[in-house]
Amino acid sequence: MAHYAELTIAPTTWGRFRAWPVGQLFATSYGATVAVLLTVAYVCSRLGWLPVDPNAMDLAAMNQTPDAAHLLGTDFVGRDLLSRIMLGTQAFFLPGLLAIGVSLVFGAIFGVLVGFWPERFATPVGVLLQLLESLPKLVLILLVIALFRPDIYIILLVVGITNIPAAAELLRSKIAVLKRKSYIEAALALGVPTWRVIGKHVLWLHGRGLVLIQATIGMGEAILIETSLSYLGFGVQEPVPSWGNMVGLGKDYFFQGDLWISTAPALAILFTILGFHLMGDALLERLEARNSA
Amino acid sequence: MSTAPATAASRTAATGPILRIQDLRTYFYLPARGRFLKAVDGVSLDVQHGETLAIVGESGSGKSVTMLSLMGLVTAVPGIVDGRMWYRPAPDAKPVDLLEGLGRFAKLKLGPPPEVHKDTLGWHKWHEHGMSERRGRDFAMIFQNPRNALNPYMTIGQQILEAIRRRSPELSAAGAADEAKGWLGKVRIDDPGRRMTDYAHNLSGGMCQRVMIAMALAARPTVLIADEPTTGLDATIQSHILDLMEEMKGELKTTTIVITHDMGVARRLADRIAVMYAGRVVEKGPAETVLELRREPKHPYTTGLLSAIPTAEDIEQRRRLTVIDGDVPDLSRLGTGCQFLERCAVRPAGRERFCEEEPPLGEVGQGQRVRCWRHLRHATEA
Amino acid sequence: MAVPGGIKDRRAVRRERPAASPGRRVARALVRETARTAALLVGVTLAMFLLLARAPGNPAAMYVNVTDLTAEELAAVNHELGLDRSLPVRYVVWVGRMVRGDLGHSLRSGRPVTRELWQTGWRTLLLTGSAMLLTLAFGALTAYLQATRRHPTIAGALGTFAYVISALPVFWLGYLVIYIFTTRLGVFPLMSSGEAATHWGFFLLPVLVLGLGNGTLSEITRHLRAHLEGVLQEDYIRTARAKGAPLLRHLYKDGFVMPLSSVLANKLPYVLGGAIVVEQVFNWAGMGRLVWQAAADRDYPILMGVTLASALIVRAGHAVKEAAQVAANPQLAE
Amino acid sequence: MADGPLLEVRNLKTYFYRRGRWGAVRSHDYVPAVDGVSFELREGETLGIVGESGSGKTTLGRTILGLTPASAGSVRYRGKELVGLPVRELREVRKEVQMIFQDLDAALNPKMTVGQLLSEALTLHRKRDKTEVRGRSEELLDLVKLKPAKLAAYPPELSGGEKRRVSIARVLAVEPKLIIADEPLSALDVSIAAQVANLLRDLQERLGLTYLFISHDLRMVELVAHRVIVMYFGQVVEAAAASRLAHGGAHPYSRLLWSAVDPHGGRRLESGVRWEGERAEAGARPRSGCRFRARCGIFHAKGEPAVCRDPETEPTLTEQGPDHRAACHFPVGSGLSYGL
Repeated sequence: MAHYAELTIAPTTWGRFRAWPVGQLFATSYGATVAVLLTVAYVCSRLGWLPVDPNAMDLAAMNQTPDAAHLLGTDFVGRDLLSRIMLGTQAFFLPGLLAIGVSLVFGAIFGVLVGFWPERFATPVGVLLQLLESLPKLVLILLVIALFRPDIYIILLVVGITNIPAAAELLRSKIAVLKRKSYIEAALALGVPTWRVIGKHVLWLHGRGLVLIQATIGMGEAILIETSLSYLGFGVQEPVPSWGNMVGLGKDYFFQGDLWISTAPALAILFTILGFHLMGDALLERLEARNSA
Repeated sequence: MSTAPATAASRTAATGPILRIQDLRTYFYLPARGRFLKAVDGVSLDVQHGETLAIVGESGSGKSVTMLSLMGLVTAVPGIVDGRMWYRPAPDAKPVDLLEGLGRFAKLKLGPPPEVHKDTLGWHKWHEHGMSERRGRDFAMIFQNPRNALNPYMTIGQQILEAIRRRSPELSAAGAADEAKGWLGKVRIDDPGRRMTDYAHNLSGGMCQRVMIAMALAARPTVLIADEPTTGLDATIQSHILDLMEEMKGELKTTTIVITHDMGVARRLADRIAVMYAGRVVEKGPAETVLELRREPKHPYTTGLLSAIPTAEDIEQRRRLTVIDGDVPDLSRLGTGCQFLERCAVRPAGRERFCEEEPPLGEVGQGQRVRCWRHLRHATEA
Repeated sequence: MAVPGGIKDRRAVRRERPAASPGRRVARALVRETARTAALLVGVTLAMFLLLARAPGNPAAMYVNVTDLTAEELAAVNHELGLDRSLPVRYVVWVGRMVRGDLGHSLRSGRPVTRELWQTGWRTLLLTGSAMLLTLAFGALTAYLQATRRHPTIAGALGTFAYVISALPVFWLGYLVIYIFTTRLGVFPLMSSGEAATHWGFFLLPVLVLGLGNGTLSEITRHLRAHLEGVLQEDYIRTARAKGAPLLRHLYKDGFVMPLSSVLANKLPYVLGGAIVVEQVFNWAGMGRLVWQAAADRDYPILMGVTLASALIVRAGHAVKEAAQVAANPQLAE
Repeated sequence: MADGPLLEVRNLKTYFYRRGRWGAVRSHDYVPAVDGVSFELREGETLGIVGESGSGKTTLGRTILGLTPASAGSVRYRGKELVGLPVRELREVRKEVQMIFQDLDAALNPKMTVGQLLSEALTLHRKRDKTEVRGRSEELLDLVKLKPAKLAAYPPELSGGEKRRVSIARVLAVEPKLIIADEPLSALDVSIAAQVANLLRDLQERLGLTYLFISHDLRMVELVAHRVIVMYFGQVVEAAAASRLAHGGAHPYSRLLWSAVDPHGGRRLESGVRWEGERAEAGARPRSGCRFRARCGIFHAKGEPAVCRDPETEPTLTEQGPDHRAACHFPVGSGLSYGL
């Protein structure tokens, strides 16, 4: 028996925010906390504020499950897992932002070109974008790794480039919606110069939401790719910690029953990517709800 | 809950109305504003056999939601919260309440602030079970912008055959196809054979609407509901569609409910007219009395709607239209009292204070009812 | 009225020719798709060639193990392979040889690349294909339950499961599944032994892990649900309900065939990428492990071969999508 | 500048060419949306443009404003040729020529408040400080009978009528002389549409505006317009005073249009004139000679005379009476037709 009652007081802007469906509310706030925690962990690791020296081997406390001294336990040579996990964020944080930046900038350029002047740019840009999408990311990356043995920045730059089509499509479909509602034509007819229509009306007013969506999805993917590569032994090499190679190292112990060494970094991956997926999907839902309304 | 006891149904003559809607209420909850949108707030209507009732009203008057509630197609939450719908399949049959059992799933407390307890899922399962049988057999519907209302992925023929098969499954494939072509011919579509294999995007707006009409009538419904059938079509096409509906009315004598905002359409098709405003019926009666501009008694809103259509003299002298002031009512902020008060130009002299209280839909002449204190004694409800 | 009225009538006029049967429309779409695939493959090979040309080390390494060759032998090999001629000519020769099926020989095993691909390729296709089907099936079921709101509890549970499992790292998920099924339940033999490769269960686990854990499940479910909810609000669905017609018959083309086919085309590359990781976890002798090995040993011919094969698989996904969408939607290939 | 007409359109053509596979223009495959339209518009006058969907009336409006490129012909505003004007100069003209769009949400970006929408329009051509913008915005809202409190509202919160009033206020902010209104009333309810129609006439009298009023709703056009031109498939078939057409125009298409409308009198389709509108509409659309012949009763009744079909003798607008011209070889009421 669902219960509906009218409120006597009109809801404030907080009310308007609270009016979001519960699912989206939880998803966005959880995603935001994950993003904050990740940034804090990254900044701390950059500044060296880690609970324990990540490379110090405490041979007395090998394979320990979480306890007072080591909040997330230790690995098979006694190194503190929590510190290594915080250090592991360096493997994908900045490269991830780089990848997102690349996909946003070029995505915006191609999105505006195809969105505003489809007759001229649709085919040439279309072919280029389809080319970028015609290969699985991991295969392309393995190819680049084999040829150039690049560091993680170049690898995630490649990931950023392959995300350009997705970002361009997100913006192009948004422009198509704005055209169908003839916002753009009305602004031009009023006399607003074309560059300001693109800059303010389209990119600033309507593009902001897309940036956040592309960032959350992009960061989620960057983590997935970096950890997979490190697990395969191509990304960050031992002893430098990456969540991927930490899980890989714990493999043998996993099957002897010491699950914790692999599971701690795996859970870190789980909760982080989960945060980005939930927030990205919730924001996408908000975007689509307003488009159709 | 309305106090209409079950006996009210038996009190009416043996051959009562084919459909009697009593005190229907359909609410939608708006979480952003924390209020109910009272789309239908106590509507009572009845339709006699073979009659065409036109429901006239502007957007937000609740006319479409009333019909969607009748068909059980209301998807918003909480949806139907109160009311009864007595449906009599044949003139002498015993009326059946389509909303029977609503009490078990929905409790409505009217007092300000209104409160609703509803088991939406339970009601949906219970109501859907009953209505899915009647849709396409007892009731059929025609919609606005016909090109979108036809399935773009299925050919015209498949869609009409579906309606025919649902009504008479025993027909052979050839038999059904012939009947489908027959109906296409009846609605004046050229070369029915070839049109069967066409899709909705191959046809013009007018032709799509003819297919819709053929599809609805092919199910031989007892009640045909047309929701703004000609809105959005060009004037000439609109006129052709209205001719066709008049012809079908004469030929098949199907009971029809037409929903429109255009008094012209009501004039062409309706035997009786109900005018709706802010989720309730403000006037209902025979078409002639309702449509006659200078004939009193009449609800000020109906007068306003009629006077919004310019006459030849208005055009001659380029006179300004006599206009209903104010804006369309916000259904989530409806106050008590007469809903038309702030737009009413003919405040009943000496009876203003009555307008603080909502007037009932009182009888003012043979079969005509008006919801305005100018014509009703305050105390009793006729 | 965005498009001037003329268009609608021109379409009616052009309809004099009888509407092409679905079969012919699909054929036309497939021809167009192969042409586009050919054009894209030229693009892919060109990109690979340029990458290769800029790569450190000697291009001859493409064909022969250069480490133990003297200068003259190297010059002779270069001449024989035509590596000393201008870039465009070398590209044409290279592609010419490729078209005839000669992708060179694997530096590690010496066997021709085409045979290597042939032996491992079908396993990866099998794994990726069934995993993709599993993902689409799960997504479609969950989306349908969520969109129609009939069984909110099951829909909620499946939705949460989708989010959690697609956030989990697939390699750790592999460990967990192996650990549970082998050491704990002893159902499947430990995959290290050879004969395990034939045991049917040995195939089921990787498909399950890749199908659910490839990281796209939550996004696919959300996309399908949002699309389905949009379709459920379409006018013609309301007409179908008013007609009392079975909803699924009106819903399945626009609600399922169209989105599922476009998801197949967009997400196949991700699943193929995930296959590389899963094959590594399960020691599954597919193209994924082959390319992993090749990347480690810088085995260029194999890398080129696998890249081409992946591009073909991805384009095959697009071809399936075009065919399905043209067959379903009469307006598409008018 | 009251002597010459404010706007002069001479033989304007706008063709939409379908593009081939690689974007090349296929000159034989085109849609003649506007096919040779000429008319004049004096300052302070309202010219109604009437026609069914597909008659090219909206495209005509967009072509005059330069939103859609014209293929041939000329559009002179105050004697200045607009066709082919570079964008910078076109923006200068846009200060005086504005457009109201059919879609209520068109000019109202949902992310900006009404206040921001008005201030953007106000500061478009002239720098103004905050107080002047605030004051002028409130004046504009008052002009369109909206309360100043609406400045803080976002467009999605407004009702249909309020949205239309805000879009009119936004257009007035640039102090235009000529407003092209494309179906301004069709998205509104009857009572609100009547209010906005009266508002448009008040503004015309108060600000000396000139309107190009495009609509398929003949009743509203008759009320607002001084003169009306009837368009069919890209061409003007009749031009006359609104009241003259209300009593039945000379061109058979005008008569068909007005007879289909059902004002008070319930004047149904004139009996005996069963236009086979449906079949002709989907069938061939002639591109030469009289465009209307496929649906014209007189043409069929007179045994399809060659003069209507022959491209050379295409009917042109000929005088039928004082300020009344029609493009038909057998104009109704001239005794030539069989007296409809």
